[in-house]
Amino acid sequence: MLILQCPYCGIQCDETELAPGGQAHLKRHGPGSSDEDFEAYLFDRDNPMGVHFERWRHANGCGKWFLAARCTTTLEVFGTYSAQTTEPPAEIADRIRARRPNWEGRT
Amino acid sequence: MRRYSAFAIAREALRHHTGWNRAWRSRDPKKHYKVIVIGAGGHGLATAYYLGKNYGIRDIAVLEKGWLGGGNTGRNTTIIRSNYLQDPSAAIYEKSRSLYETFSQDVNYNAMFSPRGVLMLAQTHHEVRGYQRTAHANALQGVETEFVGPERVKEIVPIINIDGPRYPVLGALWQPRGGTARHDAVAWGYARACSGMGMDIIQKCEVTGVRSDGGTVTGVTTTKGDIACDKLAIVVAGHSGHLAGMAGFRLPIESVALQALVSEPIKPCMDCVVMANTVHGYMSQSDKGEMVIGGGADGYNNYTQRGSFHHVEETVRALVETFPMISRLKMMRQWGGIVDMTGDRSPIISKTPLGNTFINCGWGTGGFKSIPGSGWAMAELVAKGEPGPLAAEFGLDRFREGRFIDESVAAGVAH
Amino acid sequence: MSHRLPQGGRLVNRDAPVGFTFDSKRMQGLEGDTLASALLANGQGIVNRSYKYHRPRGILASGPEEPNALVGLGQGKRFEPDQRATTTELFDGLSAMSQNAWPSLGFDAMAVNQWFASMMPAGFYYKTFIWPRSFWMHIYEPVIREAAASGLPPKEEDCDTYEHFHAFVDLLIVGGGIAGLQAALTAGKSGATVMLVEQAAHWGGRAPVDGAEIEGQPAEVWINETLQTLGTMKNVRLRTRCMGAGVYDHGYALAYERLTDHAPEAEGPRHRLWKIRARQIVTATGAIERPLSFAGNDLPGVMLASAVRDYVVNFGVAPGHRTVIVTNNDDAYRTALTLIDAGLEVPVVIDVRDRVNSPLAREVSRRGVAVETGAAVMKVKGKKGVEGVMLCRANGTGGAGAPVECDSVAMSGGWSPVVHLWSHCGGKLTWSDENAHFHPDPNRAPTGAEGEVFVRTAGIASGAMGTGSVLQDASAAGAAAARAAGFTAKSAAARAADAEEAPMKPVWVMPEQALPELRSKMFLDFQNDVKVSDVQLAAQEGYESVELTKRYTTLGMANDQGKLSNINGLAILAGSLGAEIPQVGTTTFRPPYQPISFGSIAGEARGEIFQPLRRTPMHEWHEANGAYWEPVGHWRRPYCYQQPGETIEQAVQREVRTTRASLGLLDASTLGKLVVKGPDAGRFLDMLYTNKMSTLKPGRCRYGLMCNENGFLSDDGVVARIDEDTFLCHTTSGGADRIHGWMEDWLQCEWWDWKVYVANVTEQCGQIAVVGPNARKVLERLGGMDVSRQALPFMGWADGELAGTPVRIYRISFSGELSYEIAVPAGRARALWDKLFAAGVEFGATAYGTEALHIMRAEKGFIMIGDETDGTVIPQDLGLDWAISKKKDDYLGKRAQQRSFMTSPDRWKLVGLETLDGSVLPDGAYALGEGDNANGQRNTIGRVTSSYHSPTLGRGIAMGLVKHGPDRMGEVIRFGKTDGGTIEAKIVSPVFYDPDGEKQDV
Amino acid sequence: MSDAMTALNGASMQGPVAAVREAALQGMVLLRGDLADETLAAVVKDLTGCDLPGQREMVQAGNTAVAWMSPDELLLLVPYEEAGTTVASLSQALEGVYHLAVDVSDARALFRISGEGAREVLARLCPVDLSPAAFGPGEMRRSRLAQVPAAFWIDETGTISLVCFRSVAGYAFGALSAAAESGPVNFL
Repeated sequence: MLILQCPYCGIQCDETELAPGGQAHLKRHGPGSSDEDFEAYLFDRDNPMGVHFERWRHANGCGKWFLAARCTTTLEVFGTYSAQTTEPPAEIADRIRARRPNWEGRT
Repeated sequence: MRRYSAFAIAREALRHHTGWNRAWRSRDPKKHYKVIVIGAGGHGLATAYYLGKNYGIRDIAVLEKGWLGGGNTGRNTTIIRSNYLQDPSAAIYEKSRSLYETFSQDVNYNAMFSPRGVLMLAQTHHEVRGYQRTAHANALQGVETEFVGPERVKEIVPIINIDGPRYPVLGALWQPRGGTARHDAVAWGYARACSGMGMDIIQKCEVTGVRSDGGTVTGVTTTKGDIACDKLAIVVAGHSGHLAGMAGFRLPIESVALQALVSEPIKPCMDCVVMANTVHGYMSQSDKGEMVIGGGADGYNNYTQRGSFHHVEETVRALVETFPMISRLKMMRQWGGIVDMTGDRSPIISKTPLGNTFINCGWGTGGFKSIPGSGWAMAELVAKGEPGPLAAEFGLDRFREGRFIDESVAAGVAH
Repeated sequence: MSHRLPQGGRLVNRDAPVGFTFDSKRMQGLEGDTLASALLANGQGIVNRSYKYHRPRGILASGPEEPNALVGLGQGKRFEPDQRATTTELFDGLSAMSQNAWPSLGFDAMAVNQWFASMMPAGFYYKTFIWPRSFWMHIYEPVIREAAASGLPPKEEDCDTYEHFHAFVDLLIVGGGIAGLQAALTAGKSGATVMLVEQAAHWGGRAPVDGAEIEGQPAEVWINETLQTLGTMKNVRLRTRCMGAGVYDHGYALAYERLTDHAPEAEGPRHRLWKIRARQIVTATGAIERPLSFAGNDLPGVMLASAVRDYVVNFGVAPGHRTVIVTNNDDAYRTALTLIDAGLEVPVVIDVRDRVNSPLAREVSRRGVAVETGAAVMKVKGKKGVEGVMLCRANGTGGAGAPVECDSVAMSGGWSPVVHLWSHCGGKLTWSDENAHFHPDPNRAPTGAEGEVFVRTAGIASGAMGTGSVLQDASAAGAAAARAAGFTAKSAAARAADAEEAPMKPVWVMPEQALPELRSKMFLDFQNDVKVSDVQLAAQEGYESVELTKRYTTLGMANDQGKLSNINGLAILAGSLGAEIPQVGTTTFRPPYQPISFGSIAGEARGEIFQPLRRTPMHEWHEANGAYWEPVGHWRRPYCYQQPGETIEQAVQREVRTTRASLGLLDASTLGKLVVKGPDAGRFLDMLYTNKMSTLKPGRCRYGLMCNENGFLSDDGVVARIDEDTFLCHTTSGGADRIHGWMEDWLQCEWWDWKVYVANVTEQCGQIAVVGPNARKVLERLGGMDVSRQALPFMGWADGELAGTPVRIYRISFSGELSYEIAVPAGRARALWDKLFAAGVEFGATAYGTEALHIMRAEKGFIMIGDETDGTVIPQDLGLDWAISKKKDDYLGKRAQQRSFMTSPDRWKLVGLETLDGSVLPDGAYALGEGDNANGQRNTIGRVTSSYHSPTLGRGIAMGLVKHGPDRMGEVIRFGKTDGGTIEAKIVSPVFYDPDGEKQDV
Repeated sequence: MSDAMTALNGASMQGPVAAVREAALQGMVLLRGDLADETLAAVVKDLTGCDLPGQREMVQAGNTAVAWMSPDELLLLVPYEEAGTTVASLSQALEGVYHLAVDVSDARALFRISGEGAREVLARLCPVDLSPAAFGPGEMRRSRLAQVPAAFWIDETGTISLVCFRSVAGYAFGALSAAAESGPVNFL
């Protein structure tokens, strides 16, 4: 039963106040994109045993989407951050490296 | 290999069962095998078994990082059915179901397949129409199903509450030859049979790398040393993405936790499997008497084999409403398994970008019921290098073409 | 023979007798008894029969680890199977039934199984019952199912209620023994909020029974003082009858409070399930004594030494007159002393250790009890109860053995810490050779959201054995947890000494060289009848992993989940494999620690509040007017309104006819309504809909389609442009929340620089569709605004008033008739609905439900999301190309629709279908193609998506998707029926009624 | 506005230590916009007499109040009759300022939970720390009530006000009543 802090309203959310939204930082490919890129956009997913970036919506709360960096094997949370970004912020990356020295960064 | 029978037991009883030999041989890996199967779960062992039985390939090693059948094969709710909507699904699940019918005799190991019937409740008008459609499809697919009314439902499962205040039972899709089997025994039976054919089943042997040359697989590196092979079959359920990474390709898969639980054992009170998809819960009773219960999967990637309790809560809530008599029964044990979910929630049985390397994964919540059929189709793919009719539609290429096999379109969710 | 002692019993009130029945036999116990102690006091030796061999079984333990004494408790609406006698508090009128015995406990027919025991070794059922095939399900399995399990299924519906409670604390401490109390005391002083839970009805755990001394006084004194101190602390909460059931990720824990099990008639919920979020969890869960493995160790009268002590000290009950004690450690000597003090006989203490010279042993000898060292029990004599034991040397095969008369045996194989809660969330264990048990490894503790350690153990649960060490360890754990939770705490433990004890000697089989004869009578798992020989067989056959052994033999898989059998079992396994116990490892510990009721998990969600039920403002009217309900999501919508004597079909046909002929009213309030506003609103909707919405003129409406990124149709509805930068989007019923989330997703996560705000105003307005040739007339009767064709043309909308009520009216039609959809503030919707009906009387107005709605839209060839679409259908399949803008270079789903499979000419496309004889096509039927596919399945070329009897046309009409359908107008194709037959239908236009749309645009 | 009705017509129940009743019609206006914008702050102050609330805060002034719902969303509580005019004046005053104001008075149901057991009634149904230390007057908390979204606040007298969607008013009242039926837990 996860607890994630909503970066928008500051609440330490119980998992049941949230709705999971899958992998974060996907780049949308629309008309004009190659079949490969479009397939990757819809279906190719990171599925790491370890650090993962994902989307959550504070559905039973302020209604905002936010992003989280989490470990899929220990469920440790490295931090949550705004959805209005294409890359994890530096402080999140630093916190991950501090706790997972051999993390190779996002694949 | 000594045959199992009542007479064998009687004979052994006289000498305190000291004469039984190992169900499967244990040995260190050879340097080379014709085929290496990674994963000694039901699907991996079935693949090896049918490679031997249908194609005479017996120079096979089945590598298992943990213990035999220790993944989802030993953690599921043992439901076997084939009342699927789409042709490709119905074909492979029905093949599987029919192989289960004769499993115990084929491998001389009693897996207790028990076609006691599977009942999928329709509790909204939309579900009624969905299941009527499935019944029509099944009629043309050679899958024996029938849409039955509430009275018949009550006949089949007297403990069910067909006129609950919220979701009265409007009918159900009934598959009389669906049922359950003893999950561990499926893995054990295949393992014993494979061993009997001279294959090596090597436990506590973790694959740490896939070796290739010029785009074609040459072998694997493991915690028990390097092993060469001509062909490689990856059949590792929840860890498929991980293994695919080693082989240098990616999969349209996410791994999530799926939970199940059992009640304390009680005397028989329910003779078939009941699935209530509107309210998200399903239940059957094991031969030991436990009510075996499952529900929905977590919505986030998770490798812990622990799920979130609110899913258990939602499931139990639904079943207490559907079967009021279980309210005073007690949950004895809950657990989780890792299931891999594909983009269309249907499995992948496919060639891969790496030559002579094949993958079988993405069974999601349908893993156990498909074991024999999956093994049968995978064996054909590995042996011939090309998919046969059963596997043809389950290739990786379908995601690029948008040619999905979507079962969620029938009112039911797959379990 | 067990009986009540003339004095003693710290937990019972001798002045308060309590009447109860067991197997319908009237018995008497005392207030404070457990059902188990009361049964013993009444001399009830046999309480159950075992699963497999139906051997007679008696009470073995005194707590939750009890494997034998499971009874059916209560009756009727309060009947509950598998209730543990040892954790059931006695109450007046309690009625218990033994399980698994027929006709009676004393004589059980199935006991013949024992004669065939040798035919039923571990996993025997995997090796037989194979032929003939059909026999498994029809002959063998039913017998096995009947024989297995013991509890009876409840027959009636539970009459009790249950509830949940969410608690947030700094520390959750599980276990109210001296360790838990000490930990709570230390942590409490730090100011941290502490919740201390104890599964039993009383505090203090074993210490008082074991005669522990704290601060120089009997433990009981310290326990009471500590409880008083804790009681005065504002930040500490104490709860008894509340079991720590499970530990989950991120500090989540479940506690199971049994509020009225001890007083079933009391007011209020029966169980309360606590959902706790704790910064830190301390498990002070104590330890469980292990049985010893000797032949006949399962006979009634053989009991754990600590349990014997409990019954004497706590309840003043003697398990026997003459008790032989067999042990591998010092603790059992306390039982000897307790029995002697109670005036009972102890003929001999049988100790496997070669020499014992400890204060406890010396004291026992001083009291004149023979102590046989290096000795063992070869077997227990007796059929339905202990009649004596055969004494033999511990090493060796046992030989003949020397008889010792006795009527009960107290055994002790050493103590195993209760590590369940520690292990639930990933805590690892380490093996102690000194105590021959697994205990938590503090270096591999469960970690929480921050990667921090969040579970600690206290006292014996940590592996600390003496009273002094227990208090030290517990205080340290309490302090450490408080500090980890952000408080300043320092450990200060109560003073106590560790009793001087000689080392224990792990012995897993007794005697060590016992032959198969004996080994097949040594029980490991009492409930599942798993014996030493079974585990050895599993190893021999290659089921070497502890998980495989467990599954093959069913060791530890019964109600007690192996609390007594696990360690003994895997020690035997290790022995058989020639491995060390730590190498073999343990099976996984899973929640709950003890079984918890399903009722408590469901909580308040029963009956009417099982799930949210969404009601429209007109719900009561529908209810009062014969509505036959249809669940749509969580909404309830009338499927139709049955008038007296009408069938559902008749009602539906009437509603359609009346509406088409004159006037019908539909409660359309469930339609989703989303306000989309901002400078970029038009641009945004152009991306969400396949059509172009930015060109829509204020005051006008347009039907739009939404697809997901996979190209599939996901929702549809009418969009009205309110002003330059404001739109109102209608969604399908129940689609509002989904589409609202969908819009927010794109605005927040993809186009966050676009200036668009969305608000879900679905429930602000009730919506009433006034439909039929007389629709305009009835609105004019109400008056207030101009609803003429000129003022309010088809596909237009206007704000105004009807009969003094502010409304917004949309001229849109889903039926093909003249139609006004009136949006009115929800609080006033019912009033307007009533007014419309009053005014509609002269036109014979009818209310109509969802089925009439469906029929009328089908007559018009309008698609329905969920009927014509199923998540695999793209707009192009439905001939909706006119609603797909060619001008836009992008919209959600556009790229997907360019993939090869989506552009294939062979996709099934929407057509109308008519049977030749006017009958109704079966809904969901498939159109037959030529021959079979490679898997032997009949080829299909299409399917029916909607099918109705049209009252307007007086025959069956259907819509369907057919391969090349639109090019095959007039062709006749065949559909399969579930009975194997076929039915023919002609391909026609999907628009069956008023193809030119004259009726709606008047 | 004579014929306007609440969802449950003022249903109420009295439990051993807490009472639940549906409140009378309450004007509610949802305002989305840039909360850092001075004009917006000024307009809100001018209309309601309330300063802009900070994160999760609720500011009260006589019979009006303003609650922080999300970083770009406020809920204005005004007399039911004034909701319409409030929206109108907002739109007028914020002409040219990027915002959204809608009347949601009829889209909601409002309950009052009173009595010493009020906090424990909610604690049975919401995954929220309702201890006085964690939740007090001046905070607007959004969460779930059993299976539906809800928002609630507590006043100085310990009475809790809870808002949910109108369509689930019956469910919410049922769940609150079930919780209020049972006695004190003596935990909070």
